[in-house]
Amino acid sequence: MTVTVLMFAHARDLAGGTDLKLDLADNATICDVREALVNACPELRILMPHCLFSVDQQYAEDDDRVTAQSEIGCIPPVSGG
Amino acid sequence: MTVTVLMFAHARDLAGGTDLKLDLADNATICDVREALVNACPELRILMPHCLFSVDQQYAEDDDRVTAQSEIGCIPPVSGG
Amino acid sequence: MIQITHEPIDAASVLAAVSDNNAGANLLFVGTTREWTSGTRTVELRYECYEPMAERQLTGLCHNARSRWNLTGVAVVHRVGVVPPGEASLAVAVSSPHRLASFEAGQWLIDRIKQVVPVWKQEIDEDGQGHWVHPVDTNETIVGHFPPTDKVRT
Amino acid sequence: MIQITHEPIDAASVLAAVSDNNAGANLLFVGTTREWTSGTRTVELRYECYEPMAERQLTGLCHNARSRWNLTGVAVVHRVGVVPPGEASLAVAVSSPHRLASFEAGQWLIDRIKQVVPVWKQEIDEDGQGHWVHPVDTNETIVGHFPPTDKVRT
Repeated sequence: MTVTVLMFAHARDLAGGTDLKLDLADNATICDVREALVNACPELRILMPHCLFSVDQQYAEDDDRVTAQSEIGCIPPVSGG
Repeated sequence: MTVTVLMFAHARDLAGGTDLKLDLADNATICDVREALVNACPELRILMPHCLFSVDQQYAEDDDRVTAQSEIGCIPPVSGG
Repeated sequence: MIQITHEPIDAASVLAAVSDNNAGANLLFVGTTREWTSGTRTVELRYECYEPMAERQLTGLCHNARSRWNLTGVAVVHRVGVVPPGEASLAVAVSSPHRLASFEAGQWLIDRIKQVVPVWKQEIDEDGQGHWVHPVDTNETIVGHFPPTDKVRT
Repeated sequence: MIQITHEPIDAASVLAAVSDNNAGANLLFVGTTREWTSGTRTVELRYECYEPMAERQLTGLCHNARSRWNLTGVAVVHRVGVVPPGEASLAVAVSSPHRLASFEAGQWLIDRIKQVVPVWKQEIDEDGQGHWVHPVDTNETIVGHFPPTDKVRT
């Protein structure tokens, strides 16, 4: 399946785009998203362990499943306030 | 000497006046002011241990001296805010 | 800005008074008259004040807070007279580079104001009766103001 | 009132949003852009946001704060885009009958907002260079966001 990952802030700058399309196995998890992102953009390697992911606008765990319909967000360390 | 004590809030209501004149010995202290106030207005007896006194708009200790020129305040428990 | 006023408090102007380009954390506390407390209705509060002494005390407390927490700004306005439910009797604003100092200083200032500044309030109940508010302990005994070592000299 | 805005924040309206006749303690925190931090000048901050998720997170945090501290009101406004020195990026207001709850809830909300809401800022320096702000530990290593048990689900 093809999933789309919304990229933000520092992660978006490193990836060079606001949303990245990734080809993943049908039973892929957030773990697989991390791996595929770093493979697609090696520039993300250092930041990736510090990024969290959201699925449908909620924080997700690394072993949560994603689908082609999921709204996936790559969330680098936040700094609001 | 004659001193004037400014009375506030509950203490003023009990004393029935905003300033009380007291005749005191020339070397009188705040302790003597307390005693003379209660003698002049027995209604103040219960509240008096909970009152502080000011001299010239600063909190005073019980053994601080007062003079005829002192601005003496009888300060019942405060409740601002 | 240190002020005793008989007029309604403009909270925005108290906050504006502590604004500073090197402040990151601006904190404003506004104490208002509660209508209901444990099922009892307060019609209004009536505040009175030993004004010149209250101003000196507030000046001292603001000075101490500013130097202890290295604040970029501090402001206090206390209203006296009648304060109906929902209206402000006290506004305290502080600013500092970081938020921990603002929160600590703000809490300290409000605590100290309530302990040492010569202001008194009466609660007016539904029968129009006024009741002086005294700090009381759990035995309903009036307690003294504060330990002498905590006194503020200005 | 929970809002992400591109416009300057009107702090007075955020405070007004938590006003309640049974509140005695109204607290407003306003986070502003500092011009100077340890001798380095910030020309401006630029905030961006994952807006629908940020709103959901803020809604969840406000709900949790309100029920944990039994607040009478809670309001949060976060500005995004360019925020010049002295201007507000964040306003948080809470109200409750007593001041301890307001101070605790206010500090908790600000801490949590800074930990979990997907908002990011860049510092723009005097050369016009933008630097993403990351929480770092004492070894200048980027640290993770927060422990998973602290996650907010809305």
